[in-house]
Amino acid sequence: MNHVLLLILQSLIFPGFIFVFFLALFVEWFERKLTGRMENRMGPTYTGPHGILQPFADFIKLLQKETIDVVSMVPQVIDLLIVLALSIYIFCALFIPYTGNAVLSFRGDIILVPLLLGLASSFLYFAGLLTKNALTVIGALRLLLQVIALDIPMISLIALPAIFTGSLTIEKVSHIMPYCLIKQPLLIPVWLIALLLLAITEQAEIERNPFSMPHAETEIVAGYLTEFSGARLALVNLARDAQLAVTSSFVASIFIGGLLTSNVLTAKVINVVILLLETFLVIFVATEIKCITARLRIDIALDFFWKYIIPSCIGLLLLAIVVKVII
Amino acid sequence: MTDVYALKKLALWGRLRSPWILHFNSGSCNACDIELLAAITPRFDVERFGIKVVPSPRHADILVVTGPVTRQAAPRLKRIYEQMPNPKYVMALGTCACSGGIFRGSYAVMGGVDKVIPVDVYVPGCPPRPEAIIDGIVKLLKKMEAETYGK
Amino acid sequence: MEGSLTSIINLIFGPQHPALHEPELFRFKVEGEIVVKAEPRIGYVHRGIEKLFEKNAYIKGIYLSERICGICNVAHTVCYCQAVENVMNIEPPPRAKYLRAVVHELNRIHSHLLLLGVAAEELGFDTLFMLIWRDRELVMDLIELITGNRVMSAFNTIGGVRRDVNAETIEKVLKVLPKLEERVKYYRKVFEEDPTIRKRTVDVGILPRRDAIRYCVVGPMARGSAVDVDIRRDIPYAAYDEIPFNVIVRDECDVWARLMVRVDEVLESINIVRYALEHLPSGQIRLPLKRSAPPGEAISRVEAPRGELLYHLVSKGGITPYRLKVRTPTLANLLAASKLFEGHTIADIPAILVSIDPCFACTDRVTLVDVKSGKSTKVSLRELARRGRE
Amino acid sequence: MESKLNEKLKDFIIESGKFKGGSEFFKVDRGKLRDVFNALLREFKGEVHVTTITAIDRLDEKKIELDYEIWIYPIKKAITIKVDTPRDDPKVDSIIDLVPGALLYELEVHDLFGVKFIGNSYLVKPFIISEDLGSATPLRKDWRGPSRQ
Repeated sequence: MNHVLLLILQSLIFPGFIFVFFLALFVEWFERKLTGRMENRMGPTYTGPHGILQPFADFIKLLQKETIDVVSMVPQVIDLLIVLALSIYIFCALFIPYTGNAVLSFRGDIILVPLLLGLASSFLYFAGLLTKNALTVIGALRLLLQVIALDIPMISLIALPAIFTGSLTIEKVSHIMPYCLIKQPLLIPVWLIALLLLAITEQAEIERNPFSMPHAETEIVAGYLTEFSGARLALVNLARDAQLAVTSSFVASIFIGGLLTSNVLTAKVINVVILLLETFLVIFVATEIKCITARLRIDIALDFFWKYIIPSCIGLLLLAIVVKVII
Repeated sequence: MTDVYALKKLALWGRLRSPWILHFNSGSCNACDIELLAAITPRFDVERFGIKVVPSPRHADILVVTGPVTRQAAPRLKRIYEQMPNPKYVMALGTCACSGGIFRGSYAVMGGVDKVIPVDVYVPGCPPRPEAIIDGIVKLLKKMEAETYGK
Repeated sequence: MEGSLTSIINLIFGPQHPALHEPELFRFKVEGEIVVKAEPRIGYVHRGIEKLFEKNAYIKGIYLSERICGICNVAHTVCYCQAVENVMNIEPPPRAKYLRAVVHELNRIHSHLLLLGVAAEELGFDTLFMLIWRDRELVMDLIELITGNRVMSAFNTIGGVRRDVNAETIEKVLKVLPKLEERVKYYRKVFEEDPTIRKRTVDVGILPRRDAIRYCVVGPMARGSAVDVDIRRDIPYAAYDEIPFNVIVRDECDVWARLMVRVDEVLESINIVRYALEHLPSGQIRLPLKRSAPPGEAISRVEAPRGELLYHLVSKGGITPYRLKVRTPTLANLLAASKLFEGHTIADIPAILVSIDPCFACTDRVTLVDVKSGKSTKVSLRELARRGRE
Repeated sequence: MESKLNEKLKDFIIESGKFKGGSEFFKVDRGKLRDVFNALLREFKGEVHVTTITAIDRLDEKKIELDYEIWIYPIKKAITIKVDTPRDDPKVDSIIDLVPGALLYELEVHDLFGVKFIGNSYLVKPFIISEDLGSATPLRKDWRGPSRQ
């Protein structure tokens, strides 16, 4: 009984809904501030200390705004899809070992989480698609093409830590990843190349420049976001921030990891700090890349993925297996 | 009772801290438009105040209209205003948008923005400096605040 | 076969669209991502200015011409004042001519930097947009210093200019110019070398020289297509006959070439400003103003930032013009531009659009009102283009 | 160069002169407009740029004057070809098959002055003019503005 109660509490508060909510808002602030600094601006400044409450203010405001149902919409389905997407992100957060121990964990969750993340973002796009706007249709088409090209490199990259550590559990991978590299220095070059490829692939996964085509503002207004308003927009924005936060946490935990295994409270707190720092490192890199590139065209991007990224990802996977076998 | 009051205060805080603007050019000569654009660039950087220029009318709180309203743009302006979710505000940017300015009396111009949609704040100037634009938004926020407490 | 399977989507750009800072409507028919047809619809910014000119005195016309386009306002006033001066048979003093050239070039720098920034934004490169616009503020400061206003300069008047510069101002301007030059050279490098920008602009929207001439394009668009034309050199006005400068011509004919022409022109303009301020003749800055003009006709051409600007003034005596025709550069480039879109993807639309530097405020000064825009009044420019070729 | 141009076009020129400020104009017969353009295009290998078509409503002379402002690339020279057409029935030959770039100017003049360009099948009225103004020609001198509601 206690176990169930704990699970409910965990999924509601930490690392569930409340945690993801604030993490997502903080991530948005972090990204906006960083973008601002890169662009020689201040970014949000006056809403809370250093503008830290800006995304929260935006959220509060959007909640109060009128939510317009366009005639062509099926509002119930759209709302359902958005809420589903948001809950999937929160669900994914339960698999990530923020404290060193994930709330939910089983053998193979390292494959499940990226799958769920992909599913959630396609839910958002379906929601956009249902608004039946020519622009959202184009945005959704672009996303579809991108997702197809993205699957193979993403899965093969995620397979790398699993091969390195010999485990399919996120929790376990995050514990032993760095030690694994220290013990087998031959893996380090492979790991570095993987990080490079990951940096590119993640840009596409989280739809940031140079792969922001699905919601390219100057081309197709705001892509699938165009017709959303009010609370619906607030939730979609939140879901997008949660996507960034959870994806980055996931990537950080399996590629960098290094969490303590001890069950003492201080160790748990240290783990949270470590993983959040790593998460923000990932977001930092992603934002820097976003700031120094222009948006590619979808055909150029696909070309790039199919011709270079996918072969090199598969090659890297084979290389990793070979290295592992030799060792 | 106090809880409701606190909630209301929070709601107002959110609105005041996050005015998202949509820009519509109803026949302007571009001078106001570039000054509005200059307001989001590093020297003026309105994002500091949470002001954001959004691409879609569905996302916007404040409609910033520049230029005299030409006959051709008038129905479009009306439609965009209707697409915006409530509560919504309109800012007439530049002398032309305020009154029709130098183009008043032309057969192709309806006059100021207030001939077509209700306007909440007027920012005169040809073109207003980015500082004046920020000031206009601040005045509009004060108006929002007064409206809430007035009720 | 494929065409019948894929559905054609009607994509409407504007009148409110982030890629267009002005309300114009473009109707694109797209198949998947490929544009098969582009139809521009102008007229949203039409304010009946040509008719207004006929009602207003010559002196008021200056302010009206300035407000045809806020971005290239100096080009408009220079052109207007020259036309009126020609009809009135007066010649502005040499100092005024030099000052006109200075402000005209500062205006060109501001306009080109604005465009380059917007181009970066359209390509999704927000950082570059912000940085270019930050440095554009330097020019805005100079314009404010010399003319007293950031955008609308109200600097030129019939028979000269309205404000003089003193040694202190000149010194200040000359101090800022090297800073600006250094930044522009840096941006030149960015546009030349950045792989993402090159991927998006090189070989996109190719307008061969022959077509550029047939479709009568002007300005940087023509010069990007290897057409060697620059009114400043070919029909010198203001002080351009005394100032040395190069005309930038590139032969790549694509979006990238058009952007590079503008970058290089900014560098040229900086040199012109420097030269003009260093060789500023002394003397008065304007002649006493005449109110009325004798009958006569005059044509005035000016190289505005976007290309050749033409004013045709007809006077029948009295204090108002009988007819004033304005031909702005964007109208000339529009026909060729709508042809360029075809066969490119949606993602290329903003890139091509921005490379013609559309200024619809200019384009519409003559055309008329339209209430119902969705009507079948549009002409398919593609058909026109095809017909023109036959 | 000037003499060469005069020479080439001498069959067509009714009157020639200079505007104030310098640039030259040639008045030609309405029916010979296309011949003039053909001659120019032949002479300069097609490198002829039509800057604009200015229409001037000469109310007291009962005619509409069309000024084709031309820029010739090879000799870097601007000239103007003037054509007169009666006010009641303004008609002139279209040149869009010779210079496709003139299309928008023809449409514009057609819309604002009601001048018909024979051979231009894209003339629509209203082109950019509003539906409610219908067949109005707002830049004609005797047009008094849209009827007040």
